[in-house]
Amino acid sequence: MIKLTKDPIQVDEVINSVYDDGAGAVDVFIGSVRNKTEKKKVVKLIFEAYEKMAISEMEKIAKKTMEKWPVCKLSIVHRIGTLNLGELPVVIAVSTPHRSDAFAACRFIIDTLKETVPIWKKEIFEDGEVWVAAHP
Amino acid sequence: MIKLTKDPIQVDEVINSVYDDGAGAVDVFIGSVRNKTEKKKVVKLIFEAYEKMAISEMEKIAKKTMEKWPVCKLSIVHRIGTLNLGELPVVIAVSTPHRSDAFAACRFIIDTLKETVPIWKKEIFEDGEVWVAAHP
Amino acid sequence: MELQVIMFGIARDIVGDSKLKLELDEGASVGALKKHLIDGYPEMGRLKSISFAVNTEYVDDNYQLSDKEEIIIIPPVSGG
Amino acid sequence: MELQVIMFGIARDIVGDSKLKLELDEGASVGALKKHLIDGYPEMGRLKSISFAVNTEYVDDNYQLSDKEEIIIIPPVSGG
Repeated sequence: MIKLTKDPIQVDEVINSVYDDGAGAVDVFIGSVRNKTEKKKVVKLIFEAYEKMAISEMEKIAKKTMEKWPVCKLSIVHRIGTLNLGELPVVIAVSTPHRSDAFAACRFIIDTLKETVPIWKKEIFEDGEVWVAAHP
Repeated sequence: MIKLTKDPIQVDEVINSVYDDGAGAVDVFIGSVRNKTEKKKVVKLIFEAYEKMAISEMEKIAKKTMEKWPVCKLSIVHRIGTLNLGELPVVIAVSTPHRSDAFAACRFIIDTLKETVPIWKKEIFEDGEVWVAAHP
Repeated sequence: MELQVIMFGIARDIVGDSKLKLELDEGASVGALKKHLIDGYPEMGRLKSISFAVNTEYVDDNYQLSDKEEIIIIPPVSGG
Repeated sequence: MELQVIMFGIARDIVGDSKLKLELDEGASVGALKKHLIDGYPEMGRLKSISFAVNTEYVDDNYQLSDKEEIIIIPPVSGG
């Protein structure tokens, strides 16, 4: 399952999508909205995506992950729109026969997603806002 | 949440127990019963524990994990009794401010659990059974 | 040729619109487009990076642009 | 002194019971108990390891046993 969604991500649905008879391990990464970024209080976040390219880049990551590790199944779901404190921007789940591959593959997916997928995050503070990572 | 349970593990309950306002990342490890071990078909698994020591060893792992990484919350739940194909022996969830700590801490917990916690797994095949890892 | 580029995130905020029309030489490269943008909007030059995509694929500075393709400006991404 | 040890997993299967009573010298060490067990049950010697716990804590070979404590034989663990 690879998708962008405007609705809250259903974590159990993402996890259920990767269970597999041949899998002994599932690793799940969940991003959540923290209340602070370097001491400034975050009120909410806005995620926007260049949607069709974001999906195509997530599919490329999935393909590359399956080339590098013996993955049974994997899912990547990213939220877009406005998120409040505690809500979940991203949920990734990977099932593999053995656990070390599940950890490595899941870590690779989130690291690569943050580098290549055209999604942008704006943090809204009580006294301003900032596009995350835009400046050096 | 640190516990042993004879009932199926509720994954969402374990994950919900570690959400935290200060956490930007949650890593979840789920063990599941595979259909094969080195080409032999597994029919079911039986887990038994020296329960009070298993709990105390899991608490030691939790303590050590919190000393090594900036953990917000963590949970370790292990199933005991008879498990069928696809059921879940163990679910571990860790929340941290940043993702690399969540992955490292979760990995440490499952690796250490497999070394120190007095829980034993017997694999039941169609034509026999074996205590896992008992012999060199 | 007249190109129309589409912008997201901070690039859109800098330009003040999600679409921008501009005039470049026939067969101009992505590098030339980047220079043109930074000349027109110096704030673009202060971003950590500016990437470009054509038809949903990243393209590098040597890529030759055409007015028939969809050109996207991609400021530093920050998903996850 | 007479000790009672409690066994789990394959150790229980080897002995055929979850409890075993045995006679050791007063103040005998865990190492002496291990030798006694392997002498009585050679299959114990073929396990990857045998550990011991007293009052829910792992103890090493030098630990001096007492008949007042709960002694557990821990064959190789395989949780997870």
